[in-house]
Amino acid sequence: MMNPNINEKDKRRIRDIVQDFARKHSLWVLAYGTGCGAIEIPPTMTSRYDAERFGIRGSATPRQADVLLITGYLATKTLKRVIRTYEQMQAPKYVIGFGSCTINGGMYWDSYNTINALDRYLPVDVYINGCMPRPESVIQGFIKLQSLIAEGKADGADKYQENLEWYRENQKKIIHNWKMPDYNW
Amino acid sequence: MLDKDCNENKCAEQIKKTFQTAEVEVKREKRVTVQLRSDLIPPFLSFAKEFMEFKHLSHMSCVDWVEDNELELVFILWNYEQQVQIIAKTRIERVNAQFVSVKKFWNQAETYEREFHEMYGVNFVGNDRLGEFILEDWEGVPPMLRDFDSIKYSKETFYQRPGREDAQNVRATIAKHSGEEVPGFAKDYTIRNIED
Amino acid sequence: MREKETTLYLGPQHPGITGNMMVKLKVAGDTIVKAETHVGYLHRAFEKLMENRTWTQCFPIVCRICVPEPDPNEENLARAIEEIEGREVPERAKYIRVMVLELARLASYQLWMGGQSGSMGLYTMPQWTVGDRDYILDLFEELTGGRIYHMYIWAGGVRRDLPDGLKGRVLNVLKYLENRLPDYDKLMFQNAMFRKRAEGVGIIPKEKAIEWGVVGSPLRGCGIKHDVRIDEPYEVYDKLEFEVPTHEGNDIWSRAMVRRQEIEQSISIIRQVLDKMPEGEYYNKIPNPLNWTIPAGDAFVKTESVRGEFGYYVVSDGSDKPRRVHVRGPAYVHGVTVLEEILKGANISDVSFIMNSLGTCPPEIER
Amino acid sequence: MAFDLKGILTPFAALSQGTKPPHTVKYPAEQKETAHRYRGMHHNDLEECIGCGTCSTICQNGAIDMIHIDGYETNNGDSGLRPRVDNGRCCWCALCVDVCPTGSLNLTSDYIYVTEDPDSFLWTPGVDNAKDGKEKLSWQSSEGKRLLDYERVPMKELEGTERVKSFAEVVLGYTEDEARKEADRCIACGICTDICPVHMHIPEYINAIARGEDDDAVRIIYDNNPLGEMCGKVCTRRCETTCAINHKGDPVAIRWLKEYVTARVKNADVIKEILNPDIAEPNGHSVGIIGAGPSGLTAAYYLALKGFDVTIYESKAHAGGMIMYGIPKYRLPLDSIDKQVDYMLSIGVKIKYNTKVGTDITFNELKEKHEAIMIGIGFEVPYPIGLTGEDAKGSIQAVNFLYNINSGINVDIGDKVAVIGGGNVAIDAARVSKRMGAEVTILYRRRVEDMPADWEEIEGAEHENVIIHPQAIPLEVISDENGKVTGVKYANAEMIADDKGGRPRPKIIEGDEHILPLTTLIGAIGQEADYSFIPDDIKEQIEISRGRIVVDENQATALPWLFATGDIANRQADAISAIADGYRAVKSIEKLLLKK
Repeated sequence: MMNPNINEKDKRRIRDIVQDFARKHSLWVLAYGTGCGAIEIPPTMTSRYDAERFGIRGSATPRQADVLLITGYLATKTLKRVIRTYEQMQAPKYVIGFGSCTINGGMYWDSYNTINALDRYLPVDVYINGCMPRPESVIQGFIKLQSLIAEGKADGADKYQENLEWYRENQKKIIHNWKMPDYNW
Repeated sequence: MLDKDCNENKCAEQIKKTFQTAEVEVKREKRVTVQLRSDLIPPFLSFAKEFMEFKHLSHMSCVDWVEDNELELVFILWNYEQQVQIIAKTRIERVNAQFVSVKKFWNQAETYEREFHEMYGVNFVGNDRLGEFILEDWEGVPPMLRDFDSIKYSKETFYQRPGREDAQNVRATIAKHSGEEVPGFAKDYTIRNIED
Repeated sequence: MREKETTLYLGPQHPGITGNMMVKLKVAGDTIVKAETHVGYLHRAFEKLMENRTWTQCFPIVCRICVPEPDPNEENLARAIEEIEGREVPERAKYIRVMVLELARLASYQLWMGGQSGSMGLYTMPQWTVGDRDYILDLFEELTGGRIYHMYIWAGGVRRDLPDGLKGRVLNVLKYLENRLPDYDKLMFQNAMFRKRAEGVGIIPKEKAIEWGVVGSPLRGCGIKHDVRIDEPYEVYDKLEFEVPTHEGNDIWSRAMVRRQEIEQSISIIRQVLDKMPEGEYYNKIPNPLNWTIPAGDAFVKTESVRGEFGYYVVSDGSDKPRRVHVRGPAYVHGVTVLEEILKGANISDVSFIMNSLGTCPPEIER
Repeated sequence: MAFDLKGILTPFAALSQGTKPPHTVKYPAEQKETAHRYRGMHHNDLEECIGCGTCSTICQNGAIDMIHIDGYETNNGDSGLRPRVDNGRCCWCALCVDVCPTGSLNLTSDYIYVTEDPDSFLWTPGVDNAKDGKEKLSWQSSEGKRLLDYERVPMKELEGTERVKSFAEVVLGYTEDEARKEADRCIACGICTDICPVHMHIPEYINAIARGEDDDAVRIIYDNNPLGEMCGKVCTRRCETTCAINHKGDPVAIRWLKEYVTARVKNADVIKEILNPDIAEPNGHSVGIIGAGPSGLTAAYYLALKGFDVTIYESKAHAGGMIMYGIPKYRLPLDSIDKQVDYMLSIGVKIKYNTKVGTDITFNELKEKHEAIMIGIGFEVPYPIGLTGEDAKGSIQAVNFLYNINSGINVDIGDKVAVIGGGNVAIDAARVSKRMGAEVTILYRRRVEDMPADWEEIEGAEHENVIIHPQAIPLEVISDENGKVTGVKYANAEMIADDKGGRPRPKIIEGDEHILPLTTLIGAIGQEADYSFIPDDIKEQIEISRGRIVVDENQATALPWLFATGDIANRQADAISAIADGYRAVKSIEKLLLKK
């Protein structure tokens, strides 16, 4: 565990560990169905698969949410809203990409209106395989996210902050009419 | 008064009588297809709705016949009483496409017209809601026109994840192995993947 | 004194919105003066994509047009192709198709009950209905290999025969759902709160309904008895006995009651189908899918989905790819012009309630 | 609305649910088993897979790449490539599974894969789940109806009893509808082209037929085979043995389709009209070809197209070589050969008939006249059967017999014929004899499945009531006092395993000897070439090994101006290999003379 070569910056303090432990057990998911994968969210959240067992539950507004689910394809028009939504969320915040569409375009790889690779526009912490992912896969994705949080590796939001320019460049390539407030979180 | 008891044949008769230039065909039971001059569409729709009880606008469509340099507008009407479906078609110029709005007959036609304006570039005179509908900040050719290449656009605009460059073409691999030279004209008959 | 008008944007990120769309409201106080729907957040250009795909390749993608009830899409495309091509479908396949469509209808109503009650704050209902819907999805998984996207109905029949013992399991699930109906009634349909919020809200004028293009349960909720399954029976609906429930009232309540009764009808239809289903072939094989061409021609086919008449206009130019596939979902009309019309004068808090009752499904509007 | 007390109270009935156990699937502690046809991740049986790439073709997501995997090389019947699925594209529709011609690609019940790395979604089925993929197969093509058509459109033939009455062509040929339907079965993977000696563009011309573009199909065929119609009738069609569809069904009838599309062209003029050949200006170089067999004709055709002055020297009165004289007319009618040869003549090929090199013209004269010479004389001298008494009257050789029959010379064979041998020539001789009204028996040393003849030919003979007597070793030809054959003595044999691991050998069963009464005995155990026309000094400079002239991969002998093709240069002993030789020789000659 104690690696002498580790950077001072990377060293996790007890406070971080406690914080991350608490965070991983209270994941509030923004209720925003961006794509067809959203249809598996109700079964995941309701009685049959009951994701609340993991402290996962819905949240109505971005300000209160911790997790943004990109449930599949993102139309360019939605991408703009998603970016805005993500930027309104407060850190710590995480993004889960659902299924093929977020990875390499999925079925809509040749559509003129959907993006192909989500990680060019938003930092993604976890990807779930499937088209669409079953509730078990979705829960597995959350479990993965929880373990990344516990290890302090779910640092997508930090990456976004650090590489904001690169993200902006990619985003603006798709969104021509960029009229949004600056990122200030 | 016009015959209320119109099955598909009687419908066809009625249309022929009223619109003499129309090409009317009974395709099968309950199906009537009508080809009309574009300026006859509004009177036809009005006639069908008011006098033939085709109250329900099932659908409106637009088809790009790029090789004829024409767009085809399609109106699909349904008569709930007689249970007959009319597909009325007309062709309009593809360049600077223009047509008269039919929203005065059916309010929902407005939505179709907004869509065709955006996707095919058809200007519907009399519809004041034309403009951005589904797309946002779209520049260039209306995307549903057949000369717009979606694959090319997607490849140029959206990032393609690398890592698949080692893919090989089966036919080319075998030809290379055997030394076969497939002549150019034969290649039209080589079955290709969707991306090639 | 006239109240000051403000503009309120409802969505696209809003928990009450059915799907990813936005309604721009002009409100005075909390009364809506004018509503404008904004769609396009889920536009994937299916129709364009299909023009690049061969006929067989279109089947896996059409089901994505409507997530809650994908099967009418497959059914429509298959039937349109069959009509243009003149392909026969084996009798058994027709019965299987009806079973799939009715199961999808049930699953979709389960989801609707959750959504409709959820949109008024009754959160127990989705816990029950969405949970129970999963049993139908299990049946789908067994029959088609997928929970949500089935890719099961295709031109010439269906993809696989019924697995052994599925009939019994379908009947078990139907029995279970039937036994659950009284629970749903008590919690939702007889609930005073639901009645109070639903009655007299979201009224579609009966005399305007057909002209506005209202179809499906909203039309039947105006007391007008039209249903594609009886108007123009497809597959084997003409050989089955079922009622088309209607309800006078023109409001959310009557739409809900129509749907509630349709659940029972669907269960009865599936039972009849299982009873009458003949043995035999389930698929009339198409030629080599790699170079399968369809003769030039066009067809408009429609299916009764949960939201109403679901149409496909398919044009073939004789090649191996469609010239045009144009999808007409009921929400295309319900979710734009009709919604805009009936939101006038409604209360802000009723917007998502009304949207739910109309079956507004944005992916179907913009595709 | 009035106060609704009941409506307020009934919802409380929901409380009764509190007593029921939850139906929650407590994932991950418990995992619900997926349905038996669930569509999860792919698995590919790498050994069964032939890399035809049909999965990749049908994928509407462009998700499947064909890639090289170590340990799998391109060879006959296998492209050496294997599919890799981009799970960032895949939608698990399983079209790839239902279309897979070998059934190697299936889906498994595995579906969970969660990672933070978006670049890790390339999934090579059968490699990435090599360990347990096969046990987890879920959605399988074997369960449902496959998307491809596995049954061949049957070829109509004359009835066996009808056939033996005349020399009419046995195979009736596909009608247009049948041909379209049969051609439509092809998945155009191209795997068949590798084994074809000529490497014809098979998927392309089949697809052209499927689309109704028959003229284009003819053009594609003539691109590297000017004897397409002949091949359509008599080719040994190794392509069909490697056809991808052959793994689970009947191979595409490549040969009959070629026959259909070439035979429908009425005459040489129409061929010329369709092909509209681009004949180069004369380049001043002259080439001499000895033998108008398949290889000679092929070389002559392409050389003439390229502007060479080509002359073929043919010892007989007709062009075609073995295909003219060796193949019976019920398989390859005379007018079919004439049509193909006439077309060649029309584009400038010259043929000198009845001109035997060595007798009518010397080899050295030829060498003076031409800058390059190609020999394609074939094997025409039959091997003796090697039995005592084989010089008897009525003991004849199959090639001579077929030659005479095809030349219209009457041969009296009587009513009881035995043919010795098991190759195509033997079967041809037998079936011809049958048509002449004789009762025919084939005596073959080994089992029927060991016979080198095509199974279709063997079957055809059986349908025509030719008696095939396998494991029969002839011992002696018996003749009467006039030296006329009266019978053949043979012994039955049993098959014994070969110690060295070779194929089983026949061993005579002692005492099991019989005499078959005969009027004619036909020997068909093989042929060789006659090289006597080649001057000794040239013979010394080239190498002749085991009856064949040794050539390199360009058909060149040790002498730069001398080329050899066909049976005398390859061991395949079929027309299509000869055509391939001729085609290759053209390139070498072009290189030699035009310094290209």
